[in-house]
Amino acid sequence: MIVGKTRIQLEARLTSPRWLIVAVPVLSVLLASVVGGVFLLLTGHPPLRTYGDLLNNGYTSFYGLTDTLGLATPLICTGMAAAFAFRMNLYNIGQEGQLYLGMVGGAWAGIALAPHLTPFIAVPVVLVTGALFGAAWVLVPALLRARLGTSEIVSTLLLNYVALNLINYFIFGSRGFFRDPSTPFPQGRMIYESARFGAFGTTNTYPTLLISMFLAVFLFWFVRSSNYGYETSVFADSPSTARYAGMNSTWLTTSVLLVSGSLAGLGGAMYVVGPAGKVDPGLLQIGLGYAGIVVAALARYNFVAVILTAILFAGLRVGGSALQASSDPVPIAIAVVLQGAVLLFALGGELFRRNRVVITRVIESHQVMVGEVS
Amino acid sequence: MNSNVWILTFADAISIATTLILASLGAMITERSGVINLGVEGYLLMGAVTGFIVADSTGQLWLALVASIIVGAAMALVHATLTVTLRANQIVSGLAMVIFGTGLSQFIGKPVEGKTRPVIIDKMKFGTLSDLPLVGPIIFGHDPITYLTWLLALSISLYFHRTRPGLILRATGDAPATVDAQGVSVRRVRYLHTVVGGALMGLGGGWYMFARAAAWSQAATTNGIGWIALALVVFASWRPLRAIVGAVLFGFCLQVPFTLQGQQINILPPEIVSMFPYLMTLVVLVALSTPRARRLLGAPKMLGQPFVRDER
Amino acid sequence: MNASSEATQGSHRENGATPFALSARNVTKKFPGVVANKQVNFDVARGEVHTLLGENGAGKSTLASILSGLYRPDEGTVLRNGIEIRLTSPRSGLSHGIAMVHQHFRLVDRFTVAENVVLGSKGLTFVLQPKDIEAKVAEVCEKFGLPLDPRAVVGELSAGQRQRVEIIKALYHGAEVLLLDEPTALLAPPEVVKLFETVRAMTSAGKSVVFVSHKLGEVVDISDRITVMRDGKVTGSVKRGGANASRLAELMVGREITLAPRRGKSDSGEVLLSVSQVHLSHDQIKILSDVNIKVRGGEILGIAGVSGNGQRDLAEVISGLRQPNKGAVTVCGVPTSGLGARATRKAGLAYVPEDRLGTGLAPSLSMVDNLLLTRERGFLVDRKSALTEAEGFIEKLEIKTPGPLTSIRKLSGGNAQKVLLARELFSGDMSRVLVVCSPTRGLDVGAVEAVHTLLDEARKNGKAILLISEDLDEVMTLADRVIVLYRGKIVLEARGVSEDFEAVGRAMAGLSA
Amino acid sequence: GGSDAASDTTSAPAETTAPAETTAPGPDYSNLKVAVVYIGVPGDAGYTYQHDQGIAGLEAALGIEVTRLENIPEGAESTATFDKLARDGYNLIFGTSFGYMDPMLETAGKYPNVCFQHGTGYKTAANLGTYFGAAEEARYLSGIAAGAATKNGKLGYVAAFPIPEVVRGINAFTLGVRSVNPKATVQVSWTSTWFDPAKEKEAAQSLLQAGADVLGMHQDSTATGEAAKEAGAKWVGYNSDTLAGNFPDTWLTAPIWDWAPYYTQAAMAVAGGSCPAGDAGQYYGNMKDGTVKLGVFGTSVSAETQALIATKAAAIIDGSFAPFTGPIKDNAGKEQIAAGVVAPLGDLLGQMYFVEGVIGSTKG
Ligand SMILES: Nc1ncnc2c1ncn2[C@@H]1O[C@H](COP(=O)(O)OP(=O)(O)OP(=O)(O)O)[C@@H](O)[C@H]1O
Ligand SMILES: Nc1ncnc2c1ncn2[C@@H]1O[C@H](COP(=O)(O)OP(=O)(O)OP(=O)(O)O)[C@@H](O)[C@H]1O
Ligand SMILES: [Mg+2]
Ligand SMILES: [Mg+2]
Repeated sequence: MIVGKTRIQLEARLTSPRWLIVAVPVLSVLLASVVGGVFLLLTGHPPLRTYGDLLNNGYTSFYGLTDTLGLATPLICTGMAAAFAFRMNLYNIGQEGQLYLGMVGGAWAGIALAPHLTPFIAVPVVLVTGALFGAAWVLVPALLRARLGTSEIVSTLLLNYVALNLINYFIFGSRGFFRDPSTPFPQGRMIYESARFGAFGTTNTYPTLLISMFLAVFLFWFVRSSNYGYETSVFADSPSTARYAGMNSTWLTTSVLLVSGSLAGLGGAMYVVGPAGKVDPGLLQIGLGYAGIVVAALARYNFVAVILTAILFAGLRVGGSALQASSDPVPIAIAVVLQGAVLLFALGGELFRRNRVVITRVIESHQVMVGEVS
Repeated sequence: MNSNVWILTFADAISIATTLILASLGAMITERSGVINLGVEGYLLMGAVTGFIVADSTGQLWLALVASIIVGAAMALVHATLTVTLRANQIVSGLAMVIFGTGLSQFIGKPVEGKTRPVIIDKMKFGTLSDLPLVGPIIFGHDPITYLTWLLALSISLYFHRTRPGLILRATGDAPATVDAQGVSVRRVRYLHTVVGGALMGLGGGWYMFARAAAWSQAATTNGIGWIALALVVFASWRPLRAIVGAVLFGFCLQVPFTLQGQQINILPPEIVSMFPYLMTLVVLVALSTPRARRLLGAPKMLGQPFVRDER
Repeated sequence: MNASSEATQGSHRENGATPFALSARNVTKKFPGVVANKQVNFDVARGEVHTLLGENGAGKSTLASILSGLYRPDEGTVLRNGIEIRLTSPRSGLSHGIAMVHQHFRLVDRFTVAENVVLGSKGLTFVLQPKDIEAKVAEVCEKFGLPLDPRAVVGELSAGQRQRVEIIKALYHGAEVLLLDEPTALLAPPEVVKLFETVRAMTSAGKSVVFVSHKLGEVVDISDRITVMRDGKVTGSVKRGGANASRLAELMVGREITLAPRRGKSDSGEVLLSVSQVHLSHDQIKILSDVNIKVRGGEILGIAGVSGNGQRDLAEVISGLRQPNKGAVTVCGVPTSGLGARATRKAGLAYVPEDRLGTGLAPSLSMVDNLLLTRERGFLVDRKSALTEAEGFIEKLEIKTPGPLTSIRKLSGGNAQKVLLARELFSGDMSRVLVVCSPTRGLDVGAVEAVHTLLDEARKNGKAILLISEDLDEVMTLADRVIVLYRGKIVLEARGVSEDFEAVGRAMAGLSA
Repeated sequence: GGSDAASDTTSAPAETTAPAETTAPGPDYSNLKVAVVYIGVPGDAGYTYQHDQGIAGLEAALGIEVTRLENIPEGAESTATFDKLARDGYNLIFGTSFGYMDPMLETAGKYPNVCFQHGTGYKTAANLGTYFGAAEEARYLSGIAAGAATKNGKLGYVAAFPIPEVVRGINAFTLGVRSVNPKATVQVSWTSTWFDPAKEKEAAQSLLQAGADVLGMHQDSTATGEAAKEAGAKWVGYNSDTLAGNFPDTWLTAPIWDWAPYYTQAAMAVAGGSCPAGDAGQYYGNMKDGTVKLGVFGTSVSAETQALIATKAAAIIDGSFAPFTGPIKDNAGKEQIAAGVVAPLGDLLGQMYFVEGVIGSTKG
């Protein structure tokens, strides 16, 4: 690109300095705050005080933090789901639907299986069933992708809507298995108490947080240390190298998508085991699936970083909703603006992590010729 | 009587379809250049709210629609900058725009929440033509933007297939290096069409605001139209006129659960019938996956790929 | 074209003689680590077919790219009809009537022939007139005897037809000088015949053709003049009639051998790799026919041949990546055909593919991870031992890298190649058979030497090595025996001594021995 | 705005029952900290709007400020919101959406000193009360207006979910319709959503196409009215009548809510140290106490019909008439309420059959 007499060029960095890995997200958050601040100022809210409240309500106060962690729990799962697929260039954007199916599967196990199980095993069975349902929901897109090369972006997206209608059908349209038979009101049927976790003390954080964090750390280790993780990295980098090394691309593609779906499904099951205890259409209103993709992208598909970005996002939401309760109520939407802006800046910043900007003076008078691209 | 109902259902499907058509035309133009823009939902919301705010303060419908168009184009400009110049992941950038657009539209729409739209897009009157039995409701029962949308789809189809820039556009999505070798700037083609695509999405949001919703808070629930529009692009295999067909079919499917209820036909629960358009698109997607179909009809080959000239 | 007619007038005023249609004067072009063109002079006259002949990497494509405006020379000038021109892009080349048909076609598969041809044309009206366009394209086709339906979809055409589209495109855009880069590489013999007819039609219409090739056999008939390049320099030029094939072969490959030949000690090792009666075809085109090879331990068998004669396919068949239509491959006594890459490797075969960054290595991963690629890996990958190994290799092979954890992409070609060779040669002691393709392509002299030493060492350790290379020097220097592959058949088997040089060169060029 | 007009048309003496007027115990409400959690935004001009008007009434009556939280999704996220409010010292917390039921129940268990009030639900606890009201009374009256307006005796009804609240409303509406037009039918179309204007409009359009010339609805947006207006059909709103002016010729009337009396009363109770909770804390307002009203009439409702409605309204308020008085058959012909019997509230709250004249199924 030529501006006046200077030429601005991007040059690939041989090594990205470590500080940039930290600096880009931090700067993104700061710049996003500036953007948010402009909108706050324009609408007559003092930005600094607003951000102070946001910080306090979302992160630094005890209950603010525990509420955030509670909301982050399923978000870590959908974040991991997105990271697992995206790092292999498989764009599963159906976490939303897989999450719902995880809720359905979890509730099914919690109602149908839990009475036959000892309490110790009931919760794991619910979680695993949810994960399996989530995986099942991505099976068709996965096979289509692996066998026919059908774009998984649209196929997974479409199934989100099918899943949404399915939940509505279970709770509102039918008098079926998932609906509470004891009342004419549209309520999910509660799973057995033995298949549920209680929250920690008076907080809204459930032991499932530890499971999702543990899983994130495990996956962090797993993709780095296991042969499977290794093969996916090779495949992501160069499919023909993977073929050369005798790796099975059909299996890798299918299994990665299934694992991704199961992680999202697990998030749904955690919602059942923890706060909901039933198929709850309330989950349809939160958008944890799409948020998971953003969380994963912001974490640059690093599973441990997913924990942090999920907490960042959940905190914005929790803190944002608390802003409404202050004496100078700020619309909750400011949290969503911040979430989007952080990601936009992080995306732009990625370039500077990978490239260095070189500015040179153009010496010879540069005549733009036919077809010259400047 | 019964057939009349289905005709009317069809006519309604057509009027539901307009936002879908506009949004998928926008997505289609963008994708034809090789850029994928998943942010449609965000563009629709921003288009709707901006249109509303402008209409609320000026009372001018056309000004409002222009504002919707501008805001859509501006968002697309950000997307183009991120993905074409900064080579960010197009999928993630699109999703970021959904979130940003959702949040910002609610934020700036806060002061006008609850206000009724000051202007509406009225259906056009064609005198006796509108009363004709079949064609009346189907052809002569819509608002000017709907007709404009049809015209747009036809022009875009002509543009794609019958004009010089259209030829270059299609080539850019398929083989940017070839276009580049012909001395045409791939970057310019992509910027231009991404921005125009965003503008159409913005207009789609504006139309939704003034034709389908009565107040901004109602438009805030766009019912996932933006996402459906993306699926529709695939359904239409990147062909504008087919997008009209697809959108009307989609609209029809959205309407069918109610029509069935209205006709007291209770074969399937409405929730299950509501799944049909999505499942139908999935089937089309699979049908388009055969190697030959993909070669001739499929996605632009370099969709989602940043173009870097391997220049010396 | 306007520019060219002006130029012609100008030059006539200067000297009475008809100037060359296109010339390169003292052109030098450097790429990182290589000088692709050194002070090259080259001319093509009106109505002439001038062939640019040379081995792989000689710098032919680079020169053609400079002449067509794709690259800008570091030094030297390009003249059109005797007038210096400045080319900044292929389009500016086109505006001077110069067009290049690349080895890799630049076509839009989904477009029709006509659409491809007119793409980017300035002369088009905003609204396309398909009938007019098709008629115009058909006219060009007719004029130069290029039978092609303007409405056919390019993606469904054969390679030869696609090339014709490229040529028609160039002619449609008013090309007076046409540079064809290895136009026969992808063509079946009957299509080559058709291409030559086209070339003649063009020259008789007063156009000039620069024909880039390394296939000696086919160029003799078509060319009015042949210029031979080697190592970025022009080594000689022969006029029609004076084009003696053996003289050309000498110019092409016959320089003194700079590297001392290395030979194995014995040829009595057991047969570790055997390929018998392998046939392979794709889309009904024969790629390999009846290939029989035996390689013993402690021996290097060289396969010479110009690229595109089935070498890569042979390597893929042997390494288990492709299944032959007929025939068998045996590695260390184990029949491996049909078992796939992993099993073949397990049987004891290592493989260094030609495409090192895209196939042999995973470019974004580290050296350590790349060493793991072809190992037997358990549930967990053992990076620790790979790290030790990597450090060992870095020291032993003098691999220049910031460290074993740096991604391979950041290494120079030679160092990446060392990593690949190190892995395939030394990593794990299972492999006793090694298939190596073009191991020194694009490397500088020092790296070439190092790679050769490695291969020699492996031979000494008793490995059976199949060396596939288009670099005849390399084959002649290293191999104990040499086989020449031409159009998928073994056409010559020789002892790899310098006396055989000429015969091998001729066989490579398709001249019967 | 037709709110004022609306209070005139109904004879509910809201002023006399509003406890704000009884200023006896000295207006010290400084110990009160009140918050309300909305599923949507007051800008919906419907359900949440009407609650917000009620909250504004409370603020005016007691001179305090109420914290409003908008757009709080149901489910787990709302639990955190109720928790936070309780922790932050709010001692009276209203939640207006059915889906808040379990979260509020859970939070109420954690904060026994906070008084929770849940709108539209059915679960209670020691410090959790519910509030709702007999919209069916006004629905019946609006049905009279609709029955008088229909020309072909075909009415349509856009309904959210097949739950007792909605079913009861449809039945009351139909009874009202058939009280003036005994042959008329009411066809139901389920949308499976409380608030989705696009879907609501689609449902309304399909009813119009099936021949309906008057529409009723149980949704949170006015999309049904938009569809009716486009087709030139009459319609009956719900929740609020603020937008009546947008439908000059097609608006009939609407059953509307006035939550101010109840909100004020609950706040005063809490200020006085008690929480309307448990079995006793199931507030069910009606036309008599002013929680339920009939909105402003449109121009096309004749004076005659208005007079008829006023008479019926008076009868409802003085207790001499109840819409669900037998004999009432369901739409399969089975007798559900015997002749002369007034259905008890308990039955109404679980009513899951359609009365004669309704076309549709309560199974959705
Ligand atoms: N420029 C045009 N003028 C008239 N009709 C057109 C034009 N373009 C398309 N159509 C017709 O409209 C219908 C659908 O058009 P659409 O744009 O979806 O695809 P298309 O342009 O026909 O693409 P294709 O070239 O692949 O057939 C087809 O029947 C097509 O023949
Ligand atoms: N874009 C480039 N960047 C770096 N090096 C290059 C580039 N293009 C060519 N080279 C190097 O320049 C030298 C000459 O290459 P060139 O492609 O001109 O050879 P050639 O004679 O056409 O060979 P071939 O027969 O293989 O096509 C080779 O060493 C090659 O590796
Ligand atoms: Mg077409
Ligand atoms: Mg070349």
